[in-house]
Amino acid sequence: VFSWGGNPGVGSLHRLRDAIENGWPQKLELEEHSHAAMANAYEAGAAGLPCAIFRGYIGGDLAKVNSKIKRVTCPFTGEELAVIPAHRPDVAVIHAQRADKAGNVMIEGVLGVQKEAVLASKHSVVTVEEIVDELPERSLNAVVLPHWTVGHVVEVPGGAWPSYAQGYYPRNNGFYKEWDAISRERDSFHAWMKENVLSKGPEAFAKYARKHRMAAE
Amino acid sequence: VFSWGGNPGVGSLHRLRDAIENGWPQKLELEEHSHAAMANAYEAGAAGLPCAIFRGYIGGDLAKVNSKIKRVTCPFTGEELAVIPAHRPDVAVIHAQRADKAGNVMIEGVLGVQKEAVLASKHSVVTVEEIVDELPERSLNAVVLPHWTVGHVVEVPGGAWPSYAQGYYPRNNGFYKEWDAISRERDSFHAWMKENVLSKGPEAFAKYARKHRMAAE
Amino acid sequence: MADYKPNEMMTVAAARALKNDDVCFVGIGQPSAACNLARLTHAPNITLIYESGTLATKPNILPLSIGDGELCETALTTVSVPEMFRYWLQGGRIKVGFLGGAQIDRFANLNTTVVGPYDKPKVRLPGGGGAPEIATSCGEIFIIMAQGKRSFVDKLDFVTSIGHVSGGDSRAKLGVKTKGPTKLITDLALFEPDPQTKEMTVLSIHPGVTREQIQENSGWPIKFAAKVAETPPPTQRELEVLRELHSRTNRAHAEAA
Amino acid sequence: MADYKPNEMMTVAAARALKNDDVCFVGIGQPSAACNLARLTHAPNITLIYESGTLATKPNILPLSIGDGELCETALTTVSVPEMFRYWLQGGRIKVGFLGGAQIDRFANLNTTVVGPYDKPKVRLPGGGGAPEIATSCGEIFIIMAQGKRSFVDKLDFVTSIGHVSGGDSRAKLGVKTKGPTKLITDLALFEPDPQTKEMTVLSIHPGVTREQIQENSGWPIKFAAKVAETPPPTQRELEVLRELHSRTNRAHAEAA
Repeated sequence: VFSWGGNPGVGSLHRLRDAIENGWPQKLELEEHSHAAMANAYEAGAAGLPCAIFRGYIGGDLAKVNSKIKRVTCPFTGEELAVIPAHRPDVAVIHAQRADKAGNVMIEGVLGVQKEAVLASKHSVVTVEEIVDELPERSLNAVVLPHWTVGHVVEVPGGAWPSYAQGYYPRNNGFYKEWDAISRERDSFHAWMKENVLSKGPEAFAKYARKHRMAAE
Repeated sequence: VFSWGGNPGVGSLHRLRDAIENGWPQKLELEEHSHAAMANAYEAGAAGLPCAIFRGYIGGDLAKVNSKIKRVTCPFTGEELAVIPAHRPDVAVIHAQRADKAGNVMIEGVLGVQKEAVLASKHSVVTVEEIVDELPERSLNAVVLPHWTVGHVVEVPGGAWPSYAQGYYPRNNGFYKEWDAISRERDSFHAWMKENVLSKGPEAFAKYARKHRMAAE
Repeated sequence: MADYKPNEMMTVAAARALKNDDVCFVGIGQPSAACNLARLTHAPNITLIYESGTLATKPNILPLSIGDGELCETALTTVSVPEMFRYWLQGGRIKVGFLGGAQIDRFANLNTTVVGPYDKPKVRLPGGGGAPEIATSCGEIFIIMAQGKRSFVDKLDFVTSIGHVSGGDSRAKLGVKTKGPTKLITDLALFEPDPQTKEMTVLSIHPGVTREQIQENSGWPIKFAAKVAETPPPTQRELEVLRELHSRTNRAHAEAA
Repeated sequence: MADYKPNEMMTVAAARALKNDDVCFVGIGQPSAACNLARLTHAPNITLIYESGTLATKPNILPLSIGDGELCETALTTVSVPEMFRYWLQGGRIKVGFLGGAQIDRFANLNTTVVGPYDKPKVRLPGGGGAPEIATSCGEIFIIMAQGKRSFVDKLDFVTSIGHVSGGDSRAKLGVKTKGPTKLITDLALFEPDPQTKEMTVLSIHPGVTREQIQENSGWPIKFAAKVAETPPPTQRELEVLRELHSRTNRAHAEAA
């Protein structure tokens, strides 16, 4: 279930292409949407609705290749609108700036669908840059996920790397560009994965990510 | 079009009751909803949709006396949902804390449906406590209506009186209680209106409201 | 034992029904007093939500209106009203909803719309507000209402929000998955629905109140449980906290216009 | 006259199409460069919106991704993505949407999904992203794309987002009330839709480019307007601002992983 699969500003996700074009390492089952549809599907999921209506998918081919895209008629105006199922993931994993000890999570910056993803999901894991005693002085309308809506909170400093955490460290755009070369061929991807992931535990990432965050301070 | 017509925490709106019960001074045309319906109707108006769907009006009598409340079936789950027309007022009038000289309006506190009301309406007037050169340091996700979405901005210090403006002055709950007696009878209401509104211009309110705001500082 | 009023007994009994880990949708008036009494006594971590959008608020004084600044200033955060009704209420994130009304029937259906016919009412009440969806979206509903022949009626003039509809499984048959009214707290007694018929049944009578009084103040023949308890009277501490809360509130609301 | 590349001419021509009071939905890459060039030259008050939720942003360097922190820090405010697509895009509050694509046809329909059949593609492209609804919800659409036989095709493999569909009133017949593609800016020329047929038609040719070059780099017989102008070349200032923007951006993105 996706609406865009690329390396932003760089190009293709080569491993995704290899899977779709060549079925390697195996075939993928895909449900393709537009961003507007995904945003509405998460919103409806957070709102406890079974489906979302919006003005979209007019004239294009996506509705022809995705049987989940249907039409509903507004009973007041007669306008035909798109209707799609609400998105209710089993698990949402997001990264945020901070949580307090009770588990209230505060998010600031580019919000995306992070709040909706947590609210729409059956289970959720939130990694944060830091766990604090009390949330800092904040806007009266700050974006906060109250503790009883969050499954698990884990402190992982630098946990967004190679992306960024607003107010902590910037996006490592260099790595996104390097990833293009690493992931282009199966061999180079395998070698990188073996060296950096498969033969190491999560502590290796934790150490590495923390170092990158520190460097930005 | 309303979902609640009372004096919050005090009791009835006597003039509204008189109009509905006795047709005085004239009959009113009413379209009655629930809060959830109104909130969804404003949201759909802001979102440019012709209608809103939600889980509501189950079993009660409101749907029997309001022909605008219809049912639509989710094509994926078969669940019946309520559907109502989007709310698109001709004019929205709201009060906010501040705007900058370009007309960007910043709102903080109990947001209600104020942002949605402005976005859903054909025209809008926003009164503010103060017009500033630049909006102050604020949350990255502050609630701001950009200038090109706002019709008119007018500086009216104390303009929310007898209600409150978060960060400027508190709600005058005493006046809400007094209003109960003033509005209870047609005569007392008329006398008050004549003395305070009909025989005075808007300057009188402006002066009065400004005084009340100053008193709170 | 301290001297206390029936109204205080009602608020205290309602407060006791709340638990420390509850998430409550709070209405103005009696529910607000009960919820904050619970928070200031046995349930300090209770999450209170007002429909104006304030999440996890801890007001020092009771709000007069649902949108009082006090609620916002002491909240974890405040969301817009569309978000409140979509993500929070409809999203199924509220465990207990508190309702009151002008009229109630034996199945705890409520009327806050009109007395008399809808088109030509004898009394036009403020209306449903959030109640129609609170009644069906919250995990369960507590109702707090003083008893009287005009409010406890055999047949509602208008059903603003449903309780157990016509009893039995009639609520579930409408497709509603939440429990509905599980407690009705009055100035005289505590009612719970009969497990089968869903008729509101007296489980506990407040001290000094008789079965006859409960019946006299109701418009239908009241059912009593096989074992009816006596409600423990308010403790000294409960009364003190409640009265301090009310006097703080009255002082704050008394400022001249 | 300064020396410049076709790509720079394309960005400059696109920037010139924007006005000071425009409200633009900006895509990453060429559109982002053009919009910010406009903002840094003749349109200082232009409102730029990125689909990540940033309203009225003024980035000092071009973002690599739609969600770069730079966009948020320099924005009037940042809203959630559901709000962006509901209140802002679908709400009809965006005047100009900028799109690009892997393939375009004569009616400015775009493909960013697949080359080859959908189920067994020769090339799987990243996908539609925001394009399907940007194409129908923005007041009008500007398209910026370098020309070539593989990208300017007679028939798209997949219609990701519509332009003028099959020409004439076929777009309006789908119930779409917005204008659709009003400008197509390439590295060779500027196209606008023919008022009747809606086929994209060359109105202006960039300096030094021939009609033959435009035809050779297209998969259908190109229409030229009755009067074809020569695009004014980039001014010294336009080139300076654009090159400074790119070099600031490259420096910022060059940090080692």
